[in-house]
Amino acid sequence: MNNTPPTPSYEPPRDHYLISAGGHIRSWLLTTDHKRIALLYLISVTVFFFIGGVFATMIRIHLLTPDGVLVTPETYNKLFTMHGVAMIFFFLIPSIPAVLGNFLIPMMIGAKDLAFPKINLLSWYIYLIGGSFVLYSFSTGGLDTGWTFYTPLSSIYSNSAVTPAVLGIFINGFSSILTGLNFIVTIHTMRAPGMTWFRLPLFVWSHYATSLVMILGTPVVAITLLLAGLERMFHLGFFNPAMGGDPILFQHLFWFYSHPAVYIMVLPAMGVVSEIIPTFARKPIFGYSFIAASSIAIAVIGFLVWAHHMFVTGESTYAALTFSFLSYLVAIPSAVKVFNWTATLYKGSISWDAPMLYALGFIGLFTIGGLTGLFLACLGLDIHIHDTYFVIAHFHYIMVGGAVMGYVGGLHYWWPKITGRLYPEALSHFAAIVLFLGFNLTFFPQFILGYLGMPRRYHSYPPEFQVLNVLSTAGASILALGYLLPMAYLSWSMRYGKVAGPNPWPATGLEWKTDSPPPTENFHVTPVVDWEPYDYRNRPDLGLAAGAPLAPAHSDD
Amino acid sequence: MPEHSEHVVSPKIYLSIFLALILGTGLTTWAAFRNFGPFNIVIALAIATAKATLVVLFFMHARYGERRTRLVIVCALFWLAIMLALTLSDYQTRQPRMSRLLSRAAHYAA
Amino acid sequence: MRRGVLFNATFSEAKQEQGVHRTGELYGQFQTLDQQKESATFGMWIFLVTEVLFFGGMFLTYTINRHEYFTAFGIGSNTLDITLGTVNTIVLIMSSFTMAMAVWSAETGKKKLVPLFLILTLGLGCVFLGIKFVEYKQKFEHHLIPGRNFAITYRSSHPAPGDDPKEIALEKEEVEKAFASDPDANSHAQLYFSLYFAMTGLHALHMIVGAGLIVWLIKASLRGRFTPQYNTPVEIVGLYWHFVDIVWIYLFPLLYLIDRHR
Amino acid sequence: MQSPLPIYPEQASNFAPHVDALLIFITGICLLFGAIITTAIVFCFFKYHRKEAGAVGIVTYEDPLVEVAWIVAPLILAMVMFAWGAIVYVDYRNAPRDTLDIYVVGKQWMWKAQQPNGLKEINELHVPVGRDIRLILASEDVIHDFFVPAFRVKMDVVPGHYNTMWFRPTKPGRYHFFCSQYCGTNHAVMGGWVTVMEPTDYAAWLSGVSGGEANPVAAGEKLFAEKSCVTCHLANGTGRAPSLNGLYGGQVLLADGSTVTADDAYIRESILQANAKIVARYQPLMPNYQGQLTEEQIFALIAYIKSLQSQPVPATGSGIAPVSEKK
Ligand code: HEA
Ligand code: HEA
Ligand code: HEC
Ligand code: CUA
Ligand SMILES: [Cu+2]
Repeated sequence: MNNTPPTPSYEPPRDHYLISAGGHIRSWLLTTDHKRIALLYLISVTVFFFIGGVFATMIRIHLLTPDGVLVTPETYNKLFTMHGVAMIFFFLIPSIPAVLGNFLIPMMIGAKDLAFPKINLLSWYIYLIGGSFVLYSFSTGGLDTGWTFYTPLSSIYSNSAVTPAVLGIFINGFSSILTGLNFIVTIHTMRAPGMTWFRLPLFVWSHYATSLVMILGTPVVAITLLLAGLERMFHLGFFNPAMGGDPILFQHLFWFYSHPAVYIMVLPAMGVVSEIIPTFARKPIFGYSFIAASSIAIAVIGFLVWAHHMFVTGESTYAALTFSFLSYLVAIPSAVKVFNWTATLYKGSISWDAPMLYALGFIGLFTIGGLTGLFLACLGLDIHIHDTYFVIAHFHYIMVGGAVMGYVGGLHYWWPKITGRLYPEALSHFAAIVLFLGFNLTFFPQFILGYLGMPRRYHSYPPEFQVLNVLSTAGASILALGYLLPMAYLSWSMRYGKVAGPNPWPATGLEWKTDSPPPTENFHVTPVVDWEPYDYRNRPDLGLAAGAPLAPAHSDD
Repeated sequence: MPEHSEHVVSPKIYLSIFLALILGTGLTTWAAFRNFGPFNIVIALAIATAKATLVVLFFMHARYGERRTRLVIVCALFWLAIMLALTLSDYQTRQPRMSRLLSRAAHYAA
Repeated sequence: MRRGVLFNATFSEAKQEQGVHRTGELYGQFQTLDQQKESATFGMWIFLVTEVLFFGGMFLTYTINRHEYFTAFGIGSNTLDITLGTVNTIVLIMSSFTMAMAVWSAETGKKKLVPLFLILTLGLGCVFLGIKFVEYKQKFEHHLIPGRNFAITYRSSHPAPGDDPKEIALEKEEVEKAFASDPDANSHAQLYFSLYFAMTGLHALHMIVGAGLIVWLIKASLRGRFTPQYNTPVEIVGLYWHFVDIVWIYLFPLLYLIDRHR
Repeated sequence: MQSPLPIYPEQASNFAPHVDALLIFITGICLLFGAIITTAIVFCFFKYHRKEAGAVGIVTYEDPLVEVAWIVAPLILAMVMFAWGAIVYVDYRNAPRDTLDIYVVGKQWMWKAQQPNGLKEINELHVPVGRDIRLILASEDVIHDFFVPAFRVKMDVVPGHYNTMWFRPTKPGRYHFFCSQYCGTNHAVMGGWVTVMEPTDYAAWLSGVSGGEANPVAAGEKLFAEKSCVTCHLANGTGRAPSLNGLYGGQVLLADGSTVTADDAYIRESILQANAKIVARYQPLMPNYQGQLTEEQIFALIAYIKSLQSQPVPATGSGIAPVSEKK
């Protein structure tokens, strides 16, 4: 049912990055090859996704009845905190950048590696050290402050293992910073001949924007959490009102990073979608420069809106007005992207491959998530829905429905490049549909719950909220299946999948001009780029029809 | 200036910058012991900024460096300014005047 | 508009026009030594951006609290030893100067001077840290380490034998005045010292890292590694060192010079 | 009665209709955009489904006009959302004059409220319908948040800050209130009920139930004597300290020439840290009561000082700035 060209039967390349340095565990742990490091990240973020996922499962089971069925209040509080910390800091923030970005950015710009391969490996180790601290905290007393670590609860009152967790996140911050630094330098200085800024794939543009946020925001959250940790360890008073500190200052500093951080999570997914859509619609993306510019705009304006998380903390009315206004501005570049993706479909030649299903799922769910952000940014409305399940639904729509969908879609899309093999076709369609349906069933009811007034972080709730909670839990079990399936068949395909060949879709990016899996140095000869991005015309090398004439809109340009 | 990071700065310039920095240090210490009212802090920061600028421009070669380096510096300052300005804008416009001074009371009441 | 024309000059093409002849080991990921050097320097600059924001978070915390508790910050600041502070500032500026000279020596091929200037820099850095240590020790003796034993009044009520009685009397008067307008001055002075230790502590940590890097440079320079054709490591460590100096240029007036005139 | 699966909670305050109207307005716009995008995607998905293996799409490049159109249209709509939301919010943040003030203290994990006559409630709040109610919120430990879904209002309760919120109940009944800022173990059960009563019932309730508790004005008066405030603050203004008659709500001229409004926060500060702001023409004699009064005692003192509002203000010896000196 998929009309990809009949693939000739390929032989996998004799020598490639997975085998050329040997298969010894040492050759992996000491590798400086960006592709291998990407796989190390793939494994470690998956572990954290599982950990976070198990916590999520327990949360949902617990909330089946008003009084909770599974755990004590203390434990419940630890569950959602650890769920949030594992998912945000150790899964979603590194997921696409450190896995797909690491693997692809050098290949997409025609470089042999990132600018600083050793630092790249160092980032991974820092991630592991940070992760160990956090796991240590989870296993000795847990963590019950909420992922936002608001003081003075976290710095004075909590009895859980806050200190190691805070240190873990502090350490992990440097992993993020170094990754961002590496990307920025690489994109500036390592482009192949002919790879101009406006020939960069949009995936690279979005990672450039992401890296900006990483290097400009992460240091602030690092120092903030460090100060909170010091306050806890040495009874200092930066944020402790009992000593004259101001808890609201902590929130300012925390959100100065953590709002932009949500764009660390979604921009890379937007990059993935911007690659998938033109490939499977077989036409250049609509509004290339607008999509590229909107990534940068999101990264910049995203820094100006953070206090929209604090509309009811008692921040000044003027500040609230400013931040609400700016929050509406940041919605515009996202809108530009959504419209341009949709317009790309027009008159395309659309295949129904799994990555495309994920990408379209992303657009739909991200749009819902993003639009509900407009409810939250609305001052009058946020008074009511702040800190309710409406917020929970909003960000899961973007982060799970959007970013994770994008991540899984990207994994499917580049799986043949990474492993040299194709995933099973029919199963992948099935999984995409299960995910989509399960997701909506889980999180849509939460919008209603939230508006009805169910606050978040509640281990028990008034009985009138039960029906919606049960629906949500039911959806979560379907959703879990939707994640388990791809995990299973992707692993299976590494060994048994059909051999993919260099360019199975076919796609126009540089990464598809080399073997699958690629050789250690990525390209046998340094590529020279002399075509515009996503151009399917005059590309006999792709084995496609010559391409239709230009649409009139472009002919006068 | 050629777009080149290899511009060699002569030791004479380094020496004069060094002396200027020492002078600045003396000046700022001197000024701290005078009463300029609210301007004490302004003067202190102005001198510090002047000193920092000298270091960046000459010791760190930003004056001779590439455009890109200057862009990086501007970005750093710009984002720092965002953080300071927007946060302080909240503190400056809080209304009614927050009684943060009274913090202890709540603590004692417990 | 044809984008291609405007943006066609990419890095690798542009670099070929430049005539500097470089030597040194070319790492596998790079095409040319120019590109390698450019990446390293650019990378260091980006790193310094993150440092600006890292310290920026603390400066913000400082600003807001100083504004709120000016009196307490004033008495806190006045307990600092201004002589040591000023000397340290000068020491650090000097070390920045010798660092700049080390870079210059490398760039102009004065192979003997490179290690000399680096050792001077390292020495001055150590002097700075030593003085800092003395100051910390004083604070410890005067019960000015935040925590349970913190007492801003300690020194004025427990003068040590060597203390100048006039100074003690002055301090006592100031502290009393502060308490009159801010009964919580002890807490708030503690806040000042929390910031003092956090800021100078992290600054000192940066110095220690920098000192380690300089030791590594000294070793390499003694083997004559740095030449006009190859001196990137000296240059980027220099950038880092100057940045640490800049942080101190701000810390000095902000921490030592609050409310000195009275 | 509500349907088994309601979409929004009961509307029981002046804000509820506004917030719900906002909800409907924004939902409408979002549905419109959602519908356009979904339809377009689904349409293209089937219409342009690839029929032969080698087919490529027809190139359509961006048209700057189209791009501008879909930048400007959402922008305009977004600005409308912003403006409308802002109007509701500004109204919410600025309480009208002449509110019925109730003090609410949050602590791990309970709510204590104090009615104007000193009646104390725990995890309950009684208010008359149709009156503008202002809650003055204080916390004794961590941050909490007072949230009444039926009123569509919430406000964080931050230690070290006095936050206020206001609303006008419009419908008698009993409504849930929640703690909506995570505050530790029992955050989820830190809630209770707001009871909205007819004013007559409310008055009856106030006088009926208030058995043991002293009226805060009376308690404050007692404290005023016990803590020897009276020794300095003589009503006729002849003491060493300004008369507090008529103080509340007025403008106080300070020694540094500025004036402040004598609101709750100011009075509180004057008591706890007397020397932070010195009244013009007075010496900084007043001792700091920091640490010697509980939150509730402070509330009582403030209530008492408020009750002096209607007392005759002496011509001299009051802290109130004469009209001419007002800025
Ligand atoms: C990847 C994550 C991500 C992303 C991308 C976003 C994107 C946005 N978020 Fe979200 N948000 C979170 C993750 C995310 N958020 C999280 C985790 C929280 C809770 C944190 C916590 O407290 O634990 C949160 C909380 C949160 C709040 C605070 C709520 C509260 O606590 O009271 C607000 C308030 O303004 C908000 C707003 C927005 C807005 C306006 C956007 C915008 O960027 C969205 C832009 C997108 C669109 C608008 C859709 C596409 C546009 C169209 C289809 C055209 C039509 C458009 C118009 C008419 C304008 N978010
Ligand atoms: C990237 C971020 C991310 C992701 C992917 C998710 C994924 C999910 N989240 Fe999460 N969530 C957050 C980020 C995320 N969440 C954050 C930041 C918070 C706020 C925390 C706070 O308040 O501090 C939150 C809070 C939160 C709550 C609110 C808790 C509360 O406030 O009381 C709920 C409740 O339903 C929830 C549910 C889920 C569910 C069902 C999923 C599902 O999508 C997960 C599905 C995945 C799996 C289930 C894993 C794979 C499958 C298995 C491992 C099966 C095998 C497992 C078993 C047999 C047990 N989340
Ligand atoms: C030793 C004398 C003294 C005592 C006892 C005293 N006060 Fe005062 N009070 C003053 C003086 C003098 C001023 C004016 C100077 C100032 O603002 O500090 C003042 C100012 C005030 C003000 C501000 C008045 C205004 O006009 O702005 C309030 C309110 C107040 N006191 C309340 C109290 C309360 C309540 C108590 C008891 C718990 C108390 N005082 C006990 C001397 C005293
Ligand atoms: Cu109190 Cu949550
Ligand atoms: Cu946000």
